[in-house]
Order: sequence, then C-alpha cells, then structure tokens
Amino acid sequence: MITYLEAIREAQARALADDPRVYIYGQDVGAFGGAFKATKGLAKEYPGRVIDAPISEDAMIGSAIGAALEGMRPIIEVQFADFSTVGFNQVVNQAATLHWRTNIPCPITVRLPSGGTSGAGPFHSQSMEALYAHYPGLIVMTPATVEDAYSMLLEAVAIDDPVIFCEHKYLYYHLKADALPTEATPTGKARIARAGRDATIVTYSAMVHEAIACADELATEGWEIEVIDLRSVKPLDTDTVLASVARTGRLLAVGEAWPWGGVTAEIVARVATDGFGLLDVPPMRLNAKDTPVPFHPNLWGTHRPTARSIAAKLRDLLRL
Amino acid sequence: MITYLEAIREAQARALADDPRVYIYGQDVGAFGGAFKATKGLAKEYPGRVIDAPISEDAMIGSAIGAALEGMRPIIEVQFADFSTVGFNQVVNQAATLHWRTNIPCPITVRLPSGGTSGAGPFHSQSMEALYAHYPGLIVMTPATVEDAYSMLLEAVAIDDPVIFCEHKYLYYHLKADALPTEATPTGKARIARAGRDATIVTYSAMVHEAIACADELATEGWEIEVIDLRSVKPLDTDTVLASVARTGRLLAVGEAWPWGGVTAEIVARVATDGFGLLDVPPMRLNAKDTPVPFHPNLWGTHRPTARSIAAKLRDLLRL
Amino acid sequence: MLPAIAAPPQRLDQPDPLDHSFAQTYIRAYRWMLLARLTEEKLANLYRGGKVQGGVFLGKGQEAVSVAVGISLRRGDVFAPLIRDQAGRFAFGESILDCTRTYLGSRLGPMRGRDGNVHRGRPDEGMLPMISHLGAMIPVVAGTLLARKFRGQFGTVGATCIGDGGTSTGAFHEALNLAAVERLPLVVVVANNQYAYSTPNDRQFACRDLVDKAVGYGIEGHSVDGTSLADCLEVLGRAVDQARGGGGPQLVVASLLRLVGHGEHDDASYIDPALRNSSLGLDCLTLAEQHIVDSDWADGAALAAWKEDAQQQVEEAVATTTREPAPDPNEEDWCALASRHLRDGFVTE
Amino acid sequence: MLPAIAAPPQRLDQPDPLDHSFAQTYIRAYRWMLLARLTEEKLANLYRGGKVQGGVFLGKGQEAVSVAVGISLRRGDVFAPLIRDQAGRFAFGESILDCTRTYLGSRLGPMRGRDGNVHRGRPDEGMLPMISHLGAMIPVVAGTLLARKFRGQFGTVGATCIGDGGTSTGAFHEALNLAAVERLPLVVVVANNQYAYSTPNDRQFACRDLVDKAVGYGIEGHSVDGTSLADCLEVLGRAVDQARGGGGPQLVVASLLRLVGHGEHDDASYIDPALRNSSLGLDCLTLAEQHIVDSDWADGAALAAWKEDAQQQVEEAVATTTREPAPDPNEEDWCALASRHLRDGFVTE
Ligand SMILES: Cc1ncc(C[n+]2csc(CCOP(=O)(O)OP(=O)(O)O)c2C)c(N)n1
Ligand SMILES: Cc1ncc(C[n+]2csc(CCOP(=O)(O)OP(=O)(O)O)c2C)c(N)n1
Ligand SMILES: [Mg+2]
Ligand SMILES: [Mg+2]
Repeated sequence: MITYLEAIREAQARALADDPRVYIYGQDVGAFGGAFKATKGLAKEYPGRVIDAPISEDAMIGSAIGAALEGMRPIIEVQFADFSTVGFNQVVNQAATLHWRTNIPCPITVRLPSGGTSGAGPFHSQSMEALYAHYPGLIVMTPATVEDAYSMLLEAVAIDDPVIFCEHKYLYYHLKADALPTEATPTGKARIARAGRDATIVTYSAMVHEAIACADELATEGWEIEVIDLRSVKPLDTDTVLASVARTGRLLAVGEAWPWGGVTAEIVARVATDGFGLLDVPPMRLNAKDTPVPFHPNLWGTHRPTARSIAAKLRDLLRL
Repeated sequence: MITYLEAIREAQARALADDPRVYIYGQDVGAFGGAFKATKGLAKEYPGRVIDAPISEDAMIGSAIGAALEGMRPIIEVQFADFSTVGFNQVVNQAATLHWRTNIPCPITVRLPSGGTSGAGPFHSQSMEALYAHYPGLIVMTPATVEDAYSMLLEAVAIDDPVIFCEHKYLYYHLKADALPTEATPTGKARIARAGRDATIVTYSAMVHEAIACADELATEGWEIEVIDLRSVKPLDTDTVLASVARTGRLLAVGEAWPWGGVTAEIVARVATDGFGLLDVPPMRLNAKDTPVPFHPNLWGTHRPTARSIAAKLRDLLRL
Repeated sequence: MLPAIAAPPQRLDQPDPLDHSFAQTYIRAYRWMLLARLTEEKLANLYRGGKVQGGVFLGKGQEAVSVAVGISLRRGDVFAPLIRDQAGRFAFGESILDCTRTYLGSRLGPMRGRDGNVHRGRPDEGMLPMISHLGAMIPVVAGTLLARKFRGQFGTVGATCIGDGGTSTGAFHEALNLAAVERLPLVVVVANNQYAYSTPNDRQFACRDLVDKAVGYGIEGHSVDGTSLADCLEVLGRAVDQARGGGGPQLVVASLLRLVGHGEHDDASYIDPALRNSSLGLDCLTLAEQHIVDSDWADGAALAAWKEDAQQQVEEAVATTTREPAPDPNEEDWCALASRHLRDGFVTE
Repeated sequence: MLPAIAAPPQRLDQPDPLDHSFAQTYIRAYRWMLLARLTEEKLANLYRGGKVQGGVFLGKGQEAVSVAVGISLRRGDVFAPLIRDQAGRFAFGESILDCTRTYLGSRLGPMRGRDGNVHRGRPDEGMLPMISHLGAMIPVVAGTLLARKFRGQFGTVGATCIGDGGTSTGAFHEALNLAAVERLPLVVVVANNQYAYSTPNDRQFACRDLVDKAVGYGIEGHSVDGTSLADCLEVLGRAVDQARGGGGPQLVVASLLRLVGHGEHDDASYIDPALRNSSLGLDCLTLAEQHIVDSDWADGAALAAWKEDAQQQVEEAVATTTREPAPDPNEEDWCALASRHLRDGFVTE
C-alpha cells in the first residue's frame, strides 16, 4: 500500500533519478525530509539536489525561474499553500508571463500543500487554485488520487510551463493505493470517478472523495450519481463535463474553496454557456462558507462541504 | 466639468476634512501629489496626513492594518494595481481575517489604479478584482462613473471593513461629469446604466462605457440593450441582475479581466443557478484574452473587449 | 553645575543585593517564566493525550527573553508575540485562561474557536493576534505606532518577536525599514535559537551576527544572552526605554537554543549535540532559579511554594476550561464582515 | 619565493598614460555612454513627437555606472538591467535595433510588441527582461547562478541594477540573503540617484549609507562615485572580479543624481537645487569626455568623429525601425503557454 504522500515522494525520487535537470528547493526539504516528509531520504539519495531554502518564498520562486532559464527543472516546495501569497508575485508576474513575453519556456513546478485538515486554522488550510487559474500562463493541477499524485507530478516536471501543483494535505495519509500507476491519463483530461446517470457532480481534489461517499450513500436510495474528477482546473476539461451533463441533465459543482468565483463558478458558467440545452434543471454549486477557514474542528466540519452536505444539496437537485 | 480622477482627489480631500482619523499613505502621494495626481495639493492642505511611503507594499498595507487597530481610517494608494501582488498577503490574510478572528474591525481602504490603457503593458494594466473578491472579509468596489468614484470612495473610507477600491486608469481623464454628486447609491446596489428590453449586459468599471457604446450602436438597428453597472463586485447585487434578465431573457457578462474565473463566471453562474428559468437562450461571456496584457496598442486593442467585440457577441446572442 | 561623578554602571547580572527593586523584578519575571514552563508542560501532556486542538508550539529555553519583553512593556504599549512567547504573554497581562481556552477548544476563548492556540490575542488590549506568515506582524505593530505618531501621542512602545528564520522574510525587511524612516518606537526581538524548524543558521543567513543588520536600517542593535534572565531584563529594559525615549526602532538579538522540538510532533533530532552541550543549551529557567538561590533572594521553601502556586494555577485553568462548551457551528453567524449589511447575500452552500 | 615588492596601487582616475588597455577600456566605455545618451535623446524627441509607444524612462547621469557593469561582464555572464541601463545594455552586447524596435513598436523587436521598452531582453543571450515589480529580478538572476552552482559550473557572474527606492522591497532583501547563503557570484548595483520618483532618500531609508546593508547580509560592499567613469570602471571591475573569483555576492552603491525626470512625462521639479549644484549633479558623460581630453587620449577631431558615428547609428536604427511593420493582432496566436496542447480550449472572447 502506498499513500498519496508517498506517491508524491516517489514521483520526486523518480524525477530526480531520471532527469539531471531536476532539483528540489524548499524550507526543510533537505536532511529533514520536509514538514510533511514528502522529500524523506531524497537529500541523501541525491546529494546536492534537495536543498533547504531560507524562509523567503519570493526569492525561492524567483530563483527557480532563473534556474529554469538555465535549463533546470526546479521543484519548489512551499511549506503550506497559504504561504504562497508571499511568493505570489514571482509566480503570476514573472513565471506566468515569461514564455509569452520572450518565447523562452519557464518549466518550474510549485508544490502547494493545500486544503483543510482538522485544527489547522485560517492560515494552514487554504485552497488557492482559483487564484492561480485566473492568471494566463499557468497550469494548475489538483490531483485527487494516489495515482494522479504520482503521475501528474511527474508530468508537471516534464511540462515546459510553470505548474502549480495543489496537493491536498487531507489526502496525504488518508488515501492509499495498492501500487504506483504504470500508465497515466494526460493532463487536461478529466476522469469519471464514478459513473452514473441521474446527476453529475463535478469536483476535484479532496472533494472527489466526499462526492463519491455521497454518491455511495445515494446509491442505497437507488440514485446513480456520476462524479467527475477534474484532475487539473486549468486546463479545465469542459468536454468531459458537458458529455456527462448531456447524459444526466443535472449538474452540481462542488469545491472546497470560497464561494465567490473559483472553480465552481467557472464550471457552472461553462455549462450554462456551452451546454445550456443539456440541463434539465438549474445547475447548483456547493462551496465552503464565505469566512476564513475556522480552526476548531466543530466549525471546520461545517465550513467545508462534506459527503453529507453534498448529499443534501444533491437531493434538492434531484427533487427538481 | 470634473474628471473621474479629480473626483477621487475630491473624495480624499473631503474625507481628510471631515474625519481626523483619515490619512493617506503611498509612494509619492505627498508633495508630489501621486503618480496620477490623485492626491494633488492634499499634503499641503492637510499637513502630516498625506505621507510618502517607501517602496514597500507589504509594509504599507501592514502598517495601515495596525493604524486601523488604533482607530485610524487609512487610505493606501498602491501606485498601480499590479504592484499589489507584493502586498497581497497583508490584504488577504491579515486585513481580511482580522474582524472574523477578533471581532475588531479593520477599516482600511486600498486604492488600486487598475485596468488597461494603451501602451501600458503586462505590469501596469491588470484588473485584480476577482482575486480579492474570492477572499472572505473584503469589499471590492469597481466604480464606473465620476459620481461613483467620488461617493464610493467616501463610502469606502466610512465602511468598517477593508475595501479594495479598483479605480480605472482609462477613466481617469476620459470620463467627465458636470459636478460632484450630492446623493449616492449605497454600496451593494447595482445600477441600470442604460435601460433596455432585448438583452442584458452585466459589467463594471471601464467596460460599462464600452457596453453603453455598443448598446448605442445596436439601438440604431432597433435593439434595446440594458446595461447593468455592478458598481461593486463584492458584494455583487444578484437581485438587480436577475430582475433585468427576467425582463430581457438574454444575458451577456462582460469583463476586462482574464477569462478563467472572474466576475463574468460568477455572474453567469449566479444567473444559471438562481435565474435559470429567466433565460430564453444560453447566457454568454466576454473577457480579455488568456494572455498577459500586451504592450503594443494594436495588440492591446484586440486583447480586451471593446464596444465592437461586445456588439459582435451581442449580435450572436440576439440571433439565438 | 557639574554633573556628579557617577559610580561605574553595575552590570545587572551582578546586582547590588540590596537593590530590592531589581530583585523584585527578577523574581516576578522568574515566576512568569515558571508559570509559562509549567503551562506548556501541561499542554504537551494534554497534546500527547489527544486533548489539544491543532498544533502545540512551545517556548522551552526561550522564556527569559520572552518574559523580558513582556515585563518591559506597560499598559498602553503594543505587543505582538510569536509562537514561543507564553512567558512574555503572561508578563504583558494575558490570563492563563485565554491560553488554555484556546488550546482546549473552549468557545469562551478570545478567538471563539475561529482561530487557535498561538494565534490568540486581544487587539483592544494591545496584544495582537499573530497570523502564521512569518514577519507579517512587524508592519502591523509599526502601523499602530505610526497612528500614534500621527496623533502626536508619544511615550508608548510596540514590541514584537521573531525567529532567526523569520529574518529572511521580505516582510521583516520592509517593516524595519519603514519603522526606521518614521523613527517609530518599535522593538523587534529576534530569538536566535539557531534553527528554523530543522534549518540551521548557516542555511538561513550568512552575516556574522544577526545584529549586524541593524546598521543597514540605521537603527540601534543589541545583543543579549538569552539564557541569562538578568541580561535579558537589562538589555530589553534598555531597548524598550530607548524606543520609548525617542531613540527609534531597536533590534534585539538573543542567542539561545530551543530546548524542545519545533512543535510537539517534532523530536528535534536534527539539533547539533555540540550546540546542546554548549552554553547556548543551558536552561534559562534553571539558571534563573540558581541565581535567586545564590543571591539569597529566596530559600528552598519559597521556591517550592512558587512552583506549587504556579502548578495550581495551571491545574485550575485546565479544569475550568475542560468544563466549558466547545464552539457550536449552529451559533456561528458565518459572516466575515463587520458591516453585516454588506455581506454578499448569494449563498452557494 | 618572496612576492616581488609591488608599486603602490595606482588609482584609476590617475592612470598611467601609457596604460593603453585602461585607456582603451575607458574610451570604449565612453563611446557606449555616448551612444546611450544620443539614443535616449532621440527617444525623448520621438516621445515628444508622439512617436513612442508607452513610457520613456531614461538614464541620463547614470551612464557611467551602468556602462561599467556592462563592460565588466563577459559573454556567458547574466545581466538584468533596469530602467536606466541603456549604456550597460549596449556594453553587454545589446543591438541598438533591439532598443529602437521596442520603443517604436516594430514587430521585429525582441518582445514582438508583447512587452515594451525597458522590459526588453534576450534571456537566451544572458540579458533578462525585467518585470516592473522592483526587486523582482534579483532572485531570478540569483537562480541562474544557483543553477550553475548545482551543475558545478564556475567562473561566470550575474549582475543586476536597482535604485535606492528598490532597496526597500522585500524582494531585494530575500534575494540578497539567499545569494549570500549560497555564496553566489551575484553583483547587485544600487544606483543611488537620491530619489525614487519624487521620494527623497530620507523618506526611503534611514541608514547612513546604503552600503551599510552589506554587512547585514554578510557580503562585500563597495561604494563608488557614479559621476566618475574611472571610479565606476575600477570598482565595478573589482566587484565583478571578486564575484567571479568565488568571493560571493557583492553590493555596489553608486552615488549620483538622475539628470532627467523619472520618465519623460516628469519635469523633476522636486529635485533639491542644492543637490543639482553639488558634485552629485555633475554629468558623468561630460566629465568622461573631459578626462579623455585631459589625458590626451583623443583630440577634438576624434571626439567629434565618435559623436558623429554614434549619431549616425541612432539615425540609421530609427530610420530602419520606422519602415518596419507594427504587430498584427491577427497574427498573434494568443497563447500564453509553451505547451500549446495544454491551453484551456474554452473561449469566452
Ligand atoms: C512566510 C512563511 N513561510 C513559512 C512558514 C512555515 N514555518 C512556520 S515556523 C517556521 C520556522 C521558523 O523558524 P524561526 O523563525 O527561526 O522561529 P523558531 O521556530 O525557531 O522559533 C516555518 C518555516 C511560515 N510560517 N511563514
Ligand atoms: C513593487 C513596486 N512598487 C512600485 C513601483 C512603481 N515605481 C516604478 S519606478 C519607482 C521609483 C523607483 O525609484 P528607484 O528605485 O530609486 O529607481 P530610480 O527611478 O530612481 O532609478 C516606483 C515607485 C514598482 N515599479 N514596483
Ligand atoms: Mg529559530
Ligand atoms: Mg532612485
């Protein structure tokens, strides 16, 4: 059995083994193996290529861009996604514009340990995919499975553009698979995580599992719910979403991030503009509440969508 | 005649005159009067209250939060909205969370000279409203008229929450009114900028004027297009939008920002979920292209929506 | 008139035994340190027992410098503590219940379950609640002082603590520079505990001594032995006085070692044994106790009584807190704005 | 063997008249400065005539320090110029057409109309294209050097320029610190022209001298008279050599005054006349010309010929550029990604 976190470690090990241009840079990623142990043992296995950075997210990411210009393939670990706000400028204004301005690629991978866990509070829980997806010039990955954590991270390193890799901390230890994948779905293709015909839930990252749990529950009542795992939110696979809605006629978009804007707005807007006729009933959205992510587990459990709140929403949708 | 820019200056003069808690802090805002002259003469009129800051957006905004805790009402001028990326963390993690965490308000106003002008290029043209609107705890204003530039800025200073004030640089000199307003529409209420019955354009900031020009053009062909000026994108006045779509049955959301996410996605998603039955035909969106804002005027003119590209889109919508 | 010829200034770690005010301050500081140590030991136990919400980050070994900050401040001053500042918090006036309530998830805590543990504060009482982003509190403290300067209000001080690692942040730099330009009464205390999480100083900065940064901002720099309470009281007292007197920002760098893991989940196995065994690895609390005994300021019975008293405060606070209700999501209004009428009414929950 | 007893080192502004290599370097530098000055004068004229796209930010008064950076670098080094570095760009190898094509909006320019003017660069030739956010280029240059260090590639240098105002950014701090920790061969040149736009130094920083920041990073600091080409060549030469030789990052602070507005829209009326009339206000180009004459390195005829040659280059470049086509939006592919197959296919235009 291999966890989502181990898959991330293994992908990095393989990237380091296969490609001499790869190095990993981030706070405590060296001998210590990273705050989450996503680089455990790698500094020893690949001496001089897994390096502790000072607490300087702007300079960390800026330096990765420079190294990419020299032909390297840096992987930057930000200790928590939330701290990427202080490296934000280098990502959105430097990395994201470089190729468009100069025709020279900027192949950096920025790993963002993302999303909520119990007791983590407002500054160690954020889901920032929508911020990065808004900017031109970035690829934003949001793997929901052990297999994707592995193969998408390898692909992120191989892609010639800056990739924001939103790995979900809740899945780090909770999610296990039998083995690492030998094949991979290409980036930009969504996945039907569970087939169904009565309604479509479109979601990504940790919420895929809440959606599946909800679908399992509703299955006991005879409903067949399709769950689409977007895998990457930019590019966003509109075709797979539309094809599913064409089958089910009902759409619920679910995201762990805040309600204004974000992935759920983009999905619903795309389906409404390009798949209006496919919808039998109005589409729905379910997001976190519009407050910072609360610290206390009681509040946190209510703040973000869960299998239960998804099911409640879905029942409304099916009732229409 | 008073310009949009002068209205901003006048609002600040009045805020300084009326409220001793107000001060203005930003690069070159003092004796020089600001890069755009939005604080012209104010340092002299209000000695010690209009102060030059070092080139330190993070510290500028952080310091405003501290001053707000002391009961002040700081206005921070960021020289160009684009540079707010380097003060981003203080806005979204400190200012936006403070009241929710502590019950103590954080009344700061951050002025962001926003949007594209000819020849300004990728780093002096950005429209960042969607980034800020995504975060809980912020008010995001996007005035489109001289009157709103004045009255909304005064309201921004009065509001007990952090306000991101997106003033559009293209309107600074282009837009003129006869006089300053004596009454104001409250924040959170959209405005019907032009009444119509055949279709609704929902937009904000500089695009309001492109939309009106487009509506004027289509009027010559007999179409009556309603244009809604959102005024603030958070809160976003869904009711006014829905009421308009109820009348017209057709929706086009227009924004100068990039296509993924943003205000147009949020508008279309809201209407699709809550006003599905009001739509006679699928809604549409029109945004800038998904690249950095180009420098050369030829490219810039094609990158962002214009009266012409809006009209083309609208003709498609009316043809359905 | 000629000034009287003064005696050479006495170093505070060799104080005049008759200087009761110094002894009293020292003892008061020691007792806050002791209370902080015992509180944190209790929290560590509760954490191991699964009773604590969120993470636990402790200040063992850093109590002397922390308490010296808190004790040098007055009512009306501003303090933004960081993660290892339980002693300073107590000295500045935080109640032990504020602490236990946050860790144990009582809804009666100052953050009402919305934020946790080291993030607690009471801005209306001058204690700012930290956000996690290192360096980010410094400009906020500077801003409180800027506001006072604008109002012509002098004589108060703002202090904040940060680690060696936090000095690498852009926020640290921008805020110190801004404070220097405005000559604000800001005291920034760097607890140089030789590591930032697992990262040793030689991977964090390359200057000979962090205090060398002061000259680059044009501000006063102070070095202090963080294991010596007397040194901490003297140097912090001086730095705070200078700031209060109009001397502008003060950078204080304390040398010490953290005697626990980064958080309670961490065994700190990366810490160099040579450092542990060096004078940096001495326990400031033990040294302070020894100093009290050596100075004959208290006997064994008094020491035992103080410990007993502190332990009792801790137990009582925990017992009280344990009986308190947890936050109830149904009673939350889930509105991030102070202006409730401006909340965006559209709901996608 | 004992080292030979050396003659006392000569100051370069009193060079041995027989030192042809120095004279040649000086003259080469002077001629780049001259070309830069004339190019910029032309751009200013074109701007006033409404022929330039976007803003025009000029380096008048800063040519000496800028050219000294460019001339001290070699092929294979990295250079990230800022807004006042036309002279350094030329010396580093930029063609005058790259310049005119960007300002005049030719689609044949290196940025193809996508970005403009001071933002141009050719990263594949070691010239990085600046983004506007001040300080943001420093970590990028550091990163190119970090990559070389990882690959065991030594002997090259990265240099970048910034203003007095730019030193207040968090980016400046983080990048210098990172470079110091990694001991990268980075040369950061601060052109202290006394103002950031309208903001004078005393509203920007409070240290006695910006070079005092070096010690806080544990790096070498150098001061240089930015009005003296000889001083600039000597100090920049030394700083670049030291970086190249493994001496780690170098901070060079040049004192001077900008002799034009912040941009061509600005009349710089805020500049203190006392500064203008001080030695800081001297024109480095005039001084350099004088120095050449005084040193008998060239006569009036030669000087006139150089000027003539430079003017002709400028006119030719402008004439060529003016005949070139502007970017055509219909030929743009409007894709920000290098991996075109990964573009988000959904179109809302
Ligand atoms: C901007 C930012 N980046 C990363 C982190 C994650 N982080 C939390 S504590 C820590 C180490 C802090 O070290 P130091 O400043 O020396 O303080 P110490 O823990 O030693 O007291 C890190 C990297 C953070 N809180 N903020
Ligand atoms: C982060 C950031 N904030 C603000 C600006 C706007 N800005 C452009 S140039 C300038 C002044 C720069 O002064 P200085 O660094 O001294 O360089 P100089 O113009 O004097 O050469 C400012 C504030 C910017 N480019 N980047
Ligand atoms: Mg530390
Ligand atoms: Mg300057």
